[in-house]
Amino acid sequence: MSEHILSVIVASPFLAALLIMLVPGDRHGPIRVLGFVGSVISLLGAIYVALHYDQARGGMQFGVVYPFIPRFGIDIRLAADGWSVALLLLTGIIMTAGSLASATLTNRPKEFYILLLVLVAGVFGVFVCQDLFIFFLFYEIAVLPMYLLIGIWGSKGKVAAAGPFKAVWRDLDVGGKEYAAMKLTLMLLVGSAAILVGMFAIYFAAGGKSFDMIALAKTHFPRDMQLWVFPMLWLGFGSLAGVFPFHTWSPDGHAAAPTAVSMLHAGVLMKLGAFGVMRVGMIILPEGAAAWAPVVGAVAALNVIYGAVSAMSQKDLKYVIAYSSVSHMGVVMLGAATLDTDGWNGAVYQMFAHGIMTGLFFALVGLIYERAHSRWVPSMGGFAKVMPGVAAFFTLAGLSSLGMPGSAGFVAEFLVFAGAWKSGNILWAIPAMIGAWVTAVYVLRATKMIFWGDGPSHEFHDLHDAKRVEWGALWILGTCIVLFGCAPRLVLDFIGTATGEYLPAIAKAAASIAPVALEIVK
Amino acid sequence: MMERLFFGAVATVLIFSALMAVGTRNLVRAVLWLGLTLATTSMFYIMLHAPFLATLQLILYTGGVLSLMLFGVMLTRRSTEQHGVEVHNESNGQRRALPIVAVAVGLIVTAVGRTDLSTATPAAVSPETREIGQRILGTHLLAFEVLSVLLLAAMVGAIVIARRKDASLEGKDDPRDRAAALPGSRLSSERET
Amino acid sequence: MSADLQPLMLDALLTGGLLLLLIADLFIKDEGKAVLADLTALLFGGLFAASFFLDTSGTAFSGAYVGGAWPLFFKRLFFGAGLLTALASRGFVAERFPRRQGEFYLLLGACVLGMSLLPGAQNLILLLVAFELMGLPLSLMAAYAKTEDAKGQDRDGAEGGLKLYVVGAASTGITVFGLSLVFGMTGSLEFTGLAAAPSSPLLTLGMFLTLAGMSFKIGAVPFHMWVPDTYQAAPTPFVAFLSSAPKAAGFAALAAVFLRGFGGAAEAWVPAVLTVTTLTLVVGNLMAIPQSNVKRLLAFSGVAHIGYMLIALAIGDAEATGVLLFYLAGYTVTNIGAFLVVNAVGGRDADVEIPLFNGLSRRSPGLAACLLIFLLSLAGIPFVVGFWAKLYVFLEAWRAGLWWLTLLGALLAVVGLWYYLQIAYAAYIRAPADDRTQPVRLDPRTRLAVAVCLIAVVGMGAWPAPFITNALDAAAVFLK
Amino acid sequence: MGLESYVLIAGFLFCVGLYGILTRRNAIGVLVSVELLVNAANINLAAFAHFGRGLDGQVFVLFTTALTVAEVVVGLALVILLFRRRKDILLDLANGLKG
Amino acid sequence: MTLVTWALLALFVPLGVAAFIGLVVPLRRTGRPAALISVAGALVSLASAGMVLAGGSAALKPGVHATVGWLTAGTATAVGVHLDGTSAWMLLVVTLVATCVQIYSLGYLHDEPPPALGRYFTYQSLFLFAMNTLVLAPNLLQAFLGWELVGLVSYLLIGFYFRKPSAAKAAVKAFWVTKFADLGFLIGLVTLYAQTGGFEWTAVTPAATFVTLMLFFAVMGKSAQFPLHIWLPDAMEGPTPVSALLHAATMVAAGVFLIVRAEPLFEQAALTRDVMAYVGAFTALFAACVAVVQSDIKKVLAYSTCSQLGYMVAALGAGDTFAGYFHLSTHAFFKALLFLGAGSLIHAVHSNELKDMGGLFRKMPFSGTVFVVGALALAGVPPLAGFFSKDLILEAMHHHGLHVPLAALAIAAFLTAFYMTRTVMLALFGTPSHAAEHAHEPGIDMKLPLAVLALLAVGAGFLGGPLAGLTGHDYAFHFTPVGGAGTAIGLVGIGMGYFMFGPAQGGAAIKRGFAPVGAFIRYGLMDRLATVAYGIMLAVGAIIAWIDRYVIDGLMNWSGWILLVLGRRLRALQTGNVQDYVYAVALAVVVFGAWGILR
Repeated sequence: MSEHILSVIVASPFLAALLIMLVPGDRHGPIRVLGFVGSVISLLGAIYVALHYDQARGGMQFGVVYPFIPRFGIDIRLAADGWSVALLLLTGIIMTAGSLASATLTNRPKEFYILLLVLVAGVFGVFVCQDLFIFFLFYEIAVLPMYLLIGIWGSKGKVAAAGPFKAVWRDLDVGGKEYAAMKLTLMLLVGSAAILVGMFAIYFAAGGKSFDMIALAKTHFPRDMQLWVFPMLWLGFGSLAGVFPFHTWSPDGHAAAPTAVSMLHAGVLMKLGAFGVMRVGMIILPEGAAAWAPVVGAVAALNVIYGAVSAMSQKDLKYVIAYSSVSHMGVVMLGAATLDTDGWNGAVYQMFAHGIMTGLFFALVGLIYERAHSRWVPSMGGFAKVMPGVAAFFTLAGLSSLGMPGSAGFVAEFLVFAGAWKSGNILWAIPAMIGAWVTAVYVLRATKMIFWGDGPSHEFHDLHDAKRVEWGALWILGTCIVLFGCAPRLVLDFIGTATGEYLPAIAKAAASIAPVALEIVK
Repeated sequence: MMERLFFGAVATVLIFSALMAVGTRNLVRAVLWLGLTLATTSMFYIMLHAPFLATLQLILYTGGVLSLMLFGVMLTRRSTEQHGVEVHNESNGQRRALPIVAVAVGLIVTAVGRTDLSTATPAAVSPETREIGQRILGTHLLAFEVLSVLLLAAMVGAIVIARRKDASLEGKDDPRDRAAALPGSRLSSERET
Repeated sequence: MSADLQPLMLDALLTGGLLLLLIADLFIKDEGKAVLADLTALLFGGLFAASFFLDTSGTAFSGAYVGGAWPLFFKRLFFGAGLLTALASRGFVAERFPRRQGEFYLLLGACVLGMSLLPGAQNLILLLVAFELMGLPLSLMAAYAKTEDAKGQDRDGAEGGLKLYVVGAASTGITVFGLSLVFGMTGSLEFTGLAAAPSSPLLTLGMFLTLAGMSFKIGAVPFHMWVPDTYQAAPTPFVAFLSSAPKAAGFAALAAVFLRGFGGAAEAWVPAVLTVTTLTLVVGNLMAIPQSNVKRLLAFSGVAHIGYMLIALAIGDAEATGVLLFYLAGYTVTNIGAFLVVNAVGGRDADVEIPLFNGLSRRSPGLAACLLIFLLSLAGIPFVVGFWAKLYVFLEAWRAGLWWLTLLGALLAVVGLWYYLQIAYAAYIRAPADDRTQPVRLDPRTRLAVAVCLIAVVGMGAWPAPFITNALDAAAVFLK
Repeated sequence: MGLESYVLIAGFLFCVGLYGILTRRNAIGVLVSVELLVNAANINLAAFAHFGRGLDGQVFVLFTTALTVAEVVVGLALVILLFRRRKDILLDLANGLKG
Repeated sequence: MTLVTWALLALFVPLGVAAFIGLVVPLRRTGRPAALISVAGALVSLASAGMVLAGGSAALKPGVHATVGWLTAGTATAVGVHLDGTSAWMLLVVTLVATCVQIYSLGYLHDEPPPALGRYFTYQSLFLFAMNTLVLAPNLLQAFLGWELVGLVSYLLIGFYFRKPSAAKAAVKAFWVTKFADLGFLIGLVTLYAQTGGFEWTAVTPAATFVTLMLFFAVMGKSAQFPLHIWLPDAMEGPTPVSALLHAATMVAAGVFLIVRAEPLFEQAALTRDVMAYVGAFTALFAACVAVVQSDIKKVLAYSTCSQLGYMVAALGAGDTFAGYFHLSTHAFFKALLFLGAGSLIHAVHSNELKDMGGLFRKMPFSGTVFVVGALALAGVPPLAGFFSKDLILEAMHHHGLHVPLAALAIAAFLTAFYMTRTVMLALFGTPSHAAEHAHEPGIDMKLPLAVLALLAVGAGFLGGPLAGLTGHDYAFHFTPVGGAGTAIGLVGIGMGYFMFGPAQGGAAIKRGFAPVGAFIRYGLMDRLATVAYGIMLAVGAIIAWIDRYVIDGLMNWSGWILLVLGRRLRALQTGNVQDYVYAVALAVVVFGAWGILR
């Protein structure tokens, strides 16, 4: 069992997708159940992994290798370290909640679940894959279904083209779901192209024998090569992590996407990007990472505050949350850039915490949208009267997003700030902290505008609170926010195990290298 | 000296006739000018000690190609009547074609000038036609056979393309009737349903 | 003599088969001529199968033709393409020109024969003749439409065919003139003899003229302009063929002349090829974006693919050539598959516009899935063959120091996805038009052909190792 | 006469043919021009064969000539087809496919 | 049971109650049972706090420390309880006031719909947990957790009447302002962590000045020091018991408590202490001035709270921790008393406005009496509680030579007495308004807490000695000139107030003379500035959002569009004329030929 548990986790959504293919498209019940079961099996697997992961031993566990293309040294290597454990849990939780949240979907659920499950299988794969090439494959599997998911089940936001570029923007159908899906896919694929280049640079620099990431991490690469490959990986993966200025797919994409997809995308998929930067970029190329860290951190700090400020003036609810994701992913990248124990722990914990938080957010936004048929915040008001449960959970998610103690968000942000400060990068930490405060401003403003005050107006006549399985999604995520906010060590210890193993090498590299600007001058 | 003069005369005729072939506005005349070009070329062949080629040129080109082309001209003659103009071989786009051609001429002159061709001397003995035959039936036998397939395919293809009309079947107005008459054609019968 | 014919066994069988076909055509009544398609398919299928059993190595006709793994790889490719085309053409041909079916398959066979002789040719004459044997039937088939067409179907067939012909004829003239100079400067018609000659301006001129003339067939920019027009006008099953196998043959010819013949003078022609490559990549991809006619879109996308393959050609060593072969194989099955789906969906419509695909996933989910996979393969998405093909090319480019082409190619691959997704978007996301809600009906043979393509695309994507190994082995003749 | 004279003349002939292809509106006019191209190549080949490059040049001429015939046959068939469809054979009017 | 167990009980019983009544939705929606459970929880908490204190100073003096690793194993980022005199006393004060307020709320919120009542008591229990978390914090990290949580509950309780736009606005404003100030706490924390690797109260670090300055910034927000006081008056939108508990007695005093707790850190930072002294004194004076012109009884008390917090901060700035801490305790009692008393009055007339009251003493003798007791205690009339602590503060200022702040505090003392007298006169005496005609005493559930608090307001001053012993300070009351002067000033203030607002209604000239000043004060400059700042922020947000869409995102759109346009342009080359195609071929041939030959 133990050695195949990772395969089970990755395969079960795939299998569920295959089974769903056999079910006639009009039988929604079995399809939903299959989708849910597929996700739950993965979640249970993730919990199994968490329970059986030997923290004292640390390192990669549950390893298994399936040969794939030996000629090029490509094998399917699955193994989990502390980071993987945390992120497997996250994905399991989000996917389970997501499949619950999409239970009300009636438009072609068969295809929807198939794509969703394939996507999630890719996500699981990325988190446990230790072969660079297969890592990339899983990454692509996770990214590509998004096109159809948004294109078919997406919705159009109320973003009208205006101003001097109206004609051009209309020519491109800016704001439409086709546009959003296309932009997302294309931008992420540009990122993929950069990753591909970086990946092969690594492969060849290591002798072109193997894509084994563990072996690659032990290889020392020439400094010049690290200096140019790292930014490729950073920007490549970063485009998925929403790194400025490659974040622009995210608001449109999230806004257009259906609920479960937004949940998965903001909740899990964006983490793949940050995870890739750390797992591939920083661990395999420590000197490149150390040299570029100031840039990465500065951009991340910009991300935090830029995303927050942008979110503040959005009027479409989904855009608010989407920009908040951009801002929070900045926190992740900031933590990664610190190259510090607390910073890294914080970064991974923020992936986890933000995943759950934003999952909850998008689930709620989906609920509201479904009932109100509008995402236009200024038109709302007083919803708490008719949907108190939704209001409560929305507030909870908001509190986590602004870093309220007792919610998972606090632990993550605090660790990241502490790490940034410790690593001497006060100039990143301050904007990031201010960004966190701006988060408080826009989140509470949105809460106030939607739920508080008089209302709801006649326009919203069929509002009602969450129902049946929807409660399931909300409770799972809400409980997780509080649970992991109050008892962070449940996850943080796993993360710390892995961080403790990877960081010394990076610290050594950091000590031996000047920031990239100086390197280039040299 | 005589040879040079002769060469000059032939070359002049060759180029002039070629120019006329691409320049004259009457298509029939153009084809005839082409015939002159091809015939003049055979003079070159003779000068180059290739009598077999010269013969071939005269027979195949002047006899074959030229008559084919004239045929073509005749068959497509109706167009000129419809357009109401007797001259039906105008040119256009000379203004943009000329620079390209001028540059091409310049290039060829340059290339020839820069390449040392003076060391090449004419072969002492002119090859016999038999040798050519041996080559064709030796190394190039395969190519020759392929050529025959090519000619066959070209003929068959040309006929089938140029044939006026598929007589009985396609004479009917509605293609669906035809299709219905064809048990092998599922595509069409399904579409009707 | 029998030993002499050994490398040409397959071609001889094909020739024989064609003659039989010709004879059979005379004896089959018009109503039954559709069976000729099956005979042709059988012929190609048999040859394809036979290629695994017959030993075709060796030398024939005093060294004019050399067999072995290299020509064999191409032969399989051509026979496979011929088989798929014959399968898929049956319904179309039988419906549109019922009395002229035999000739169609004869032309197809002749074309395949020319192609199949190309890769093994060792001298310029055989190369040229085989090249023409491939080229002329293509023009004819492109124009293979009814002469009088009251319904307006195939109204542009003649124009498309003539465009292919005119550009082709001009290119032939240019090629022949170039070859004459090459012959003059090298004194040889054998590829092995070409390499020995000293460099001279006339030789360079000849080389470039040949390059230009031959690039026409593969549709490299700026010799590509006939491609979209011809694709748009020609019968779609035939376009499936035209867009794939002749490209491979063109590459075989280019490889023969430039890798084998002028391999030593690479510094003279590689920059030109790289220029053409860049142009092809950029123009092909850009012009595909605004197309609304699916056939034109795929035509430009095909041009773009030629650009990727040209990268491998420009690198020119055995490994890159192997990658080129793999790319060709993957491209062939993908493109044929895509065009067959287009044929099925387009049906009788003269112009296959993107909106015709609206709601395809609801009308025919299976067909839509096939289309999606073909499109993804064309776009180079993981797990389908197109991905590996592009990937290998990029790898080779990187290895050869052409990193900028890797970058450009990768970026343009994204642009590629943009236009491919336009079709996928229509098929999957838009609702079907009111008058087109019925499933698309496919005749069983087309279905078989699409299935074969699908299996190949997915199979080669899931397990590329044996295919790339085979391709690398086939290209081992280019080992320096 | 030296080899370069023949090559030059062939070159000129080639250019004339090229000019014709580019400018003739009538499809048959273009066919005529293509003939000039091939003819130019043939002169080259014959000249080179004569000037020490071996007999293969002449053999090549034979093949090109035959090829040209085939080409003309096909070309004329297509022209006739075009004529049937459009009632004229002016190439610049056959531009229904574009863009 | 050990002290720690009692402390944990005091800490977690309210949390358990909050979770229970909060998550068991049907229970919460029944209202009153949930409220009773909450009260019971508070009582348990109070009893536990009492047991902790009963453990005696002997056990508390060395301090009892019990922690568990929170973020990591080990003590660096631990959470738990730290018990010593300071925290044990504060625990008692908090639980006591909270219990009183909860019991009071039973009556005060009697008319609320049951679900709202359940929600209210959930928040109340949660608050008790949060406040106790802060009070018992073994290190700054936990203090921060509690600090933020009380802020959260404050937000929720201010927004209790969320249907009311003004309440909603006040809630978010309170949260934003305090959260902004909390950035200081966060920065201080991470600095401390970076410097010492932990969050100890007793840390020694060269960065102490910076850390304490940052902490003080947070205190300014939470304890409503100028200019971050702007949220507190608005916070009166919450129910009155909430104002009593959070915005008078306990939560706003958390800042003071923090400084008391972090005394070792602040001792290392002379600059911070000076800043505190001046800011505190200014706030005391400023808020007192504003309180004079308020017409809303809760606003008067709110500004009074600001002012008194200024006293405490100034005392801490002077370095006399005990003075500040003592005043915190006494203030907690009498200000809670005042608010609850005011609540009674408000309850009776259904209005906050002083003009709607008047003559209530006769109708509501009990409430009136306790309110007057509270007012006198606040005014520093001996021997009520306020007298002793205020006396101590003034003396400390004098002792440390902080004369300017001392003067400010003295004036503030005068004003305090003056405005309290004014309030008492306007509310309890004078002409009754229409509403006041029908006022009547509240029920026993409201009277009982009032009585308890009144007793404490009277007697808490005498607890100074034991409290000093408990917290390890020296204190014995002795009469000093400064203190005497302060008391005298207070008495003058009372007199002045009685003269102007008593039956005599004198000093019309003074009223007229100060009218422009009053108008200026009412203008609320800082509030307006904050509004402007908010507007600017939104504008910047809009600009950035525009840039994001049309420039940053535009990068993508423009490049896509350029490709599209390029593609369309290139289409024009595909003319359809085959000779153009050949032309392209010829052109390429010529160009390549030229390249090859001329190279």
